[in-house]
Amino acid sequence: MGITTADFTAALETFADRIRDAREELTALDSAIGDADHGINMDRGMTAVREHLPTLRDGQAGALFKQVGRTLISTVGGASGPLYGTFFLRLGTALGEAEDVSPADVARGLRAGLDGIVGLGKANLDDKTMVDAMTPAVEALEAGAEADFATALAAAADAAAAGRDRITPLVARKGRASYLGERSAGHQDPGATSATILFEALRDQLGRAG
Amino acid sequence: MGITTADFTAALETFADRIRDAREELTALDSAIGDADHGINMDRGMTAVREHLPTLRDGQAGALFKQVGRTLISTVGGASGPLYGTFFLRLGTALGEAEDVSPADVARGLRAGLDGIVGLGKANLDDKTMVDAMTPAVEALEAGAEADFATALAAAADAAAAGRDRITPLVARKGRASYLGERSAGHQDPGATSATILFEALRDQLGRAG
Amino acid sequence: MKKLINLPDNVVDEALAGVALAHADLVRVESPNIVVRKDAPRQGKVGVISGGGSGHEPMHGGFVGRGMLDAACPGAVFTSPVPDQMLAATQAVNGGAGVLHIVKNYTGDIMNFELAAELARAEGIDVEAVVIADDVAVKDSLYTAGRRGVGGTVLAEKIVGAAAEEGADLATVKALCEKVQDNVRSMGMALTSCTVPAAGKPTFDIGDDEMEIGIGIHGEPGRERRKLAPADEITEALATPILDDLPFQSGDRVLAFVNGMGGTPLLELYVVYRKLAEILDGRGVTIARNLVGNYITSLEMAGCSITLLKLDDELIRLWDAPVNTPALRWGV
Amino acid sequence: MKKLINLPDNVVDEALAGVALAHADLVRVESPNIVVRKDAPRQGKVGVISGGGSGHEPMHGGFVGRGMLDAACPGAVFTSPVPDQMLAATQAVNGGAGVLHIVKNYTGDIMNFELAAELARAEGIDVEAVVIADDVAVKDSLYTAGRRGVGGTVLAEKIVGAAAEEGADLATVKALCEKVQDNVRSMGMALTSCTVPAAGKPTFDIGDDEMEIGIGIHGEPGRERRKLAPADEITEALATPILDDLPFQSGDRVLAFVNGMGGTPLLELYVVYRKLAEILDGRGVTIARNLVGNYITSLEMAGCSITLLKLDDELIRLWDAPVNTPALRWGV
Ligand SMILES: Nc1ncnc2c1ncn2[C@@H]1O[C@H](COP(=O)(O)OP(=O)(O)O)[C@@H](O)[C@H]1O
Ligand SMILES: Nc1ncnc2c1ncn2[C@@H]1O[C@H](COP(=O)(O)OP(=O)(O)O)[C@@H](O)[C@H]1O
Ligand SMILES: [Mg+2]
Ligand SMILES: [Mg+2]
Ligand SMILES: [Mg+2]
Ligand SMILES: [Mg+2]
Repeated sequence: MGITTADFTAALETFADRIRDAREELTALDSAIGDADHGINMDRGMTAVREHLPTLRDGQAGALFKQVGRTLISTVGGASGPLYGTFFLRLGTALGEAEDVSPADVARGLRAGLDGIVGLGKANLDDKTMVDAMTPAVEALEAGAEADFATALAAAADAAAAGRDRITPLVARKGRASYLGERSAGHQDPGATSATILFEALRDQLGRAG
Repeated sequence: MGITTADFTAALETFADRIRDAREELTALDSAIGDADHGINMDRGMTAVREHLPTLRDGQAGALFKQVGRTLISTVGGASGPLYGTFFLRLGTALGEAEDVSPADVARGLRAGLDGIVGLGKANLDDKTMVDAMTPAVEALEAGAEADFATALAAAADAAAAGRDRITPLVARKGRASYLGERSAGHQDPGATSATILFEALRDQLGRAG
Repeated sequence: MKKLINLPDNVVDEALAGVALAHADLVRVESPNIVVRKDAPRQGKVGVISGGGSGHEPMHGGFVGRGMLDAACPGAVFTSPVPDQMLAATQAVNGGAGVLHIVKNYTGDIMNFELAAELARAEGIDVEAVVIADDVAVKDSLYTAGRRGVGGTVLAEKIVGAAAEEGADLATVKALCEKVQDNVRSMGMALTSCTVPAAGKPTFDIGDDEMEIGIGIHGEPGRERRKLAPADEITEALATPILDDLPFQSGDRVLAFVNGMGGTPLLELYVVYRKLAEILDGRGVTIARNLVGNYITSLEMAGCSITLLKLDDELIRLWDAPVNTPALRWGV
Repeated sequence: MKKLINLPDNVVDEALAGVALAHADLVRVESPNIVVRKDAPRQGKVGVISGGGSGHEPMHGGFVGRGMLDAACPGAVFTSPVPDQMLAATQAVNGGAGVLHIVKNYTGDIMNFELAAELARAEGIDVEAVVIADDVAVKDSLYTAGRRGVGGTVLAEKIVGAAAEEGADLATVKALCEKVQDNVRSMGMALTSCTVPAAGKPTFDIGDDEMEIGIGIHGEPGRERRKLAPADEITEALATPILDDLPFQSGDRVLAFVNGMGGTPLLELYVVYRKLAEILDGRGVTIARNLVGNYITSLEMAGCSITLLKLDDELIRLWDAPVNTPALRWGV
């Protein structure tokens, strides 16, 4: 049997909890190369998402993620609102009406979400954005999801963290950090950091399932 | 022979020098119970006065002090401008055309100047203003000027300093310090401090003469 | 000291040069540092002038123009101007109908304006003076310097200027200014101090969790230091003494003026205004007119003041009358 | 953090409540946090809306009213608003002639406005958008987020609003906004940082002898940190890159806009204006119009920005056209 909507709900709750815990850290990172609001933005959004979860837990995974996406778009603002919002909207659309979600479906769905972010934000690899954390994570999942979902999820989380750290020395070319030019080099990207938190939450909650 | 205009000019130069030296101190005192400008105001005024001194040195003492008063009124502003300005105007008027100024004339002149300040500012003793330093100083001079000018000038300077310190614990009833109510207690009054500097300058320069 | 200035001693002169360049359509700047309405003197019109230390911008220079002041006399920062300035301004705006001096109640301002008035009268100019003393933080007393002139001054200059523009005579204009003074009350507070350019350091030190209640407009400490509080509490702390002092009563119509001290964002002033409106509503006092912004400041000080003026139809009409100055403009 | 606020999360809502109370004659505030011109929608008139994070007051809410914006969408402090706001504002001001979105060039603003525009178009509303990107501190490039939208936005909103008020159609209004964008350039600097209420501490630390050159309007550090310099030098450092970028040439007429970042006294802004006028005069550039004050701010940040707009008769006429908003008012 596959991954249940309850599993996804648990993962979203964990993501919300950890964003709350990382609120100050994410905002501090954004202070250095942005406008000091990424933690505040993500926490505002995930707090709103949390309120919807109870009513969505028993439905379809597709409906769950679409609602999460709409909620983030309507509450976060900034760059991360539309980006994360589109990510979850596309994920939900990819899962569609499916009652039974397989690890391969999850990998396909996350790829669709990532494509949505890239389509909207036009960021390339090495532009120093969340895309640099998400891309290797999704690739790791695509590679191993069917063989061993738990292991693939762990690899994905590690890949996200590696991507997050790999771009720290780079000069940002997208988002607010790009306004700093050379000064953005050497600072960890807030969005890549929140994206890594997302994949860690998926690892810790979906690993048991599937 | 009496006190020459050159003696008075020297005293004014000394006053100007010491106001310059005390500029920060006077401003700091005014920061505590006023608006942080007494040193700046007095220095601006005495700097303007200093420019006139060379041309006035050889004339009458009365003309010298009248010009000093007019200059202070036109350059100082604030409360101290009209007050010190009137003080010197009245002093100059009292000395009049006299070519030869006696210690008694000086005492009478300073009394006239003090009366001018009180008439304009309406301050009573213990209101915590320059009047509390000048009043005992003028009295000391009136008491001893004819007997021994140098000693009387020294007594006047000491009386001014004593008056300045005596009112430090008091609550101000005139000037900006009065707005602070009880909070003005325990702070040294800027104007009483500059007035003491004036009488010390008179002591150090006129003591030799007369 | 971090300021956009050159030499501290030149800041007032350089700023006035900037004002002259930016607002040549409304004012001219003349020696000795007076800001004069471009078309002054206007024959037969009562001239209205004011002045005080610099550092309160836009007051007073920003209020020179049609329907408000005919001239302003800016002194050194926080230092009342010298009589030469008020005399020159009085001469520059005298159109034969006399000149009103609007003087804020500070020892220095009073004395310097008085000396100028005497000199002007000696030249045969008809000069009257009205002293604004609206700060309820200071207890009114015959034995002290009395209350400070603060936010009420801005409202007096607008209303009196409108009457003079309409052709009211000197006695009427003076009586009107006294009427404003009798019906206006203010109180202010500070979150931070400010730095007088020539002094180079903040006038007072204050902790991160402290505020000064009952300040004036010269960067001086207030009547008392309190623990920092939420905006709603602060608004209560300012509004209550004002309301009780006049007193303002149920049924009264007022002009509610929330003023920033210079370093407080507009966003916060509206937070204060919201609470003030709630308080007045609770007391049955109607806000008929309002003004929110930085109009009488203490350099970069963070904080605010509240001013309430009890209105009647005459004051409302004169407040609404056309005004065209650098800082206040409507009806034109 | 020393601010006149209650709960940091409530500051925007409470300030908007204050705006609604203070300016009920000009605007109304509706859910989800939009400031709408009181008489909107006006049939047959092109609607002009803008929006962005809060903390830049008076922009944008202070520019809603006759002759300028029909609606403004304030987001959380320094955070672009959400599409729901722009959709609601677009619906509220649509008088059948279409709606122009004036968008400052920030990734978040662009994306949120685009999402709203799609939703509005899906409802059959004719929506066009123009992106303002006037900050010369950022090199323009296809591979980056490009230049920020700063001071030029204020001028675009005034000029475009005047054309819409005159009845220009959507295509004309859009073309005019692009014309302003093509002819306006800005650059800013900071003496201090500012504190986002929800963050609770200053966005960056800076030494007493340092300044940030090339900042935006979100309290972020600038392109480079330099030693503090006199106002004249700072004015040169901002004006030169602006003049060379367009470039502005001898014989050009410009609107010179000296803007305060929120915590800098007006006195200092006029010191900067004085030097700017001298620099332009030296280059043979004529200041035909000017604006000096705090119009696009970063909370309580101390600093300033300079904006130059190359003018022609059309732009001058539209700049002079009547405007009646909380923050800009003339000709009415
Ligand atoms: N064009 C883009 N594509 C993908 N991610 C982006 C883009 N622009 C910014 N980001 C991400 O968004 C993060 C900032 O989000 P946030 O601070 O919430 O929004 P804002 O920058 O509007 O304040 C950045 O750290 C970066 O990872
Ligand atoms: N009414 C008064 N009579 C006499 N002296 C006064 C009076 N008011 C103020 N002073 C003196 O003036 C001093 C302040 O002068 P200054 O700071 O230069 O003017 P301001 O108070 O206008 O800033 C006070 O310390 C006090 O001694
Ligand atoms: Mg951010
Ligand atoms: Mg003083
Ligand atoms: Mg003073
Ligand atoms: Mg943001």
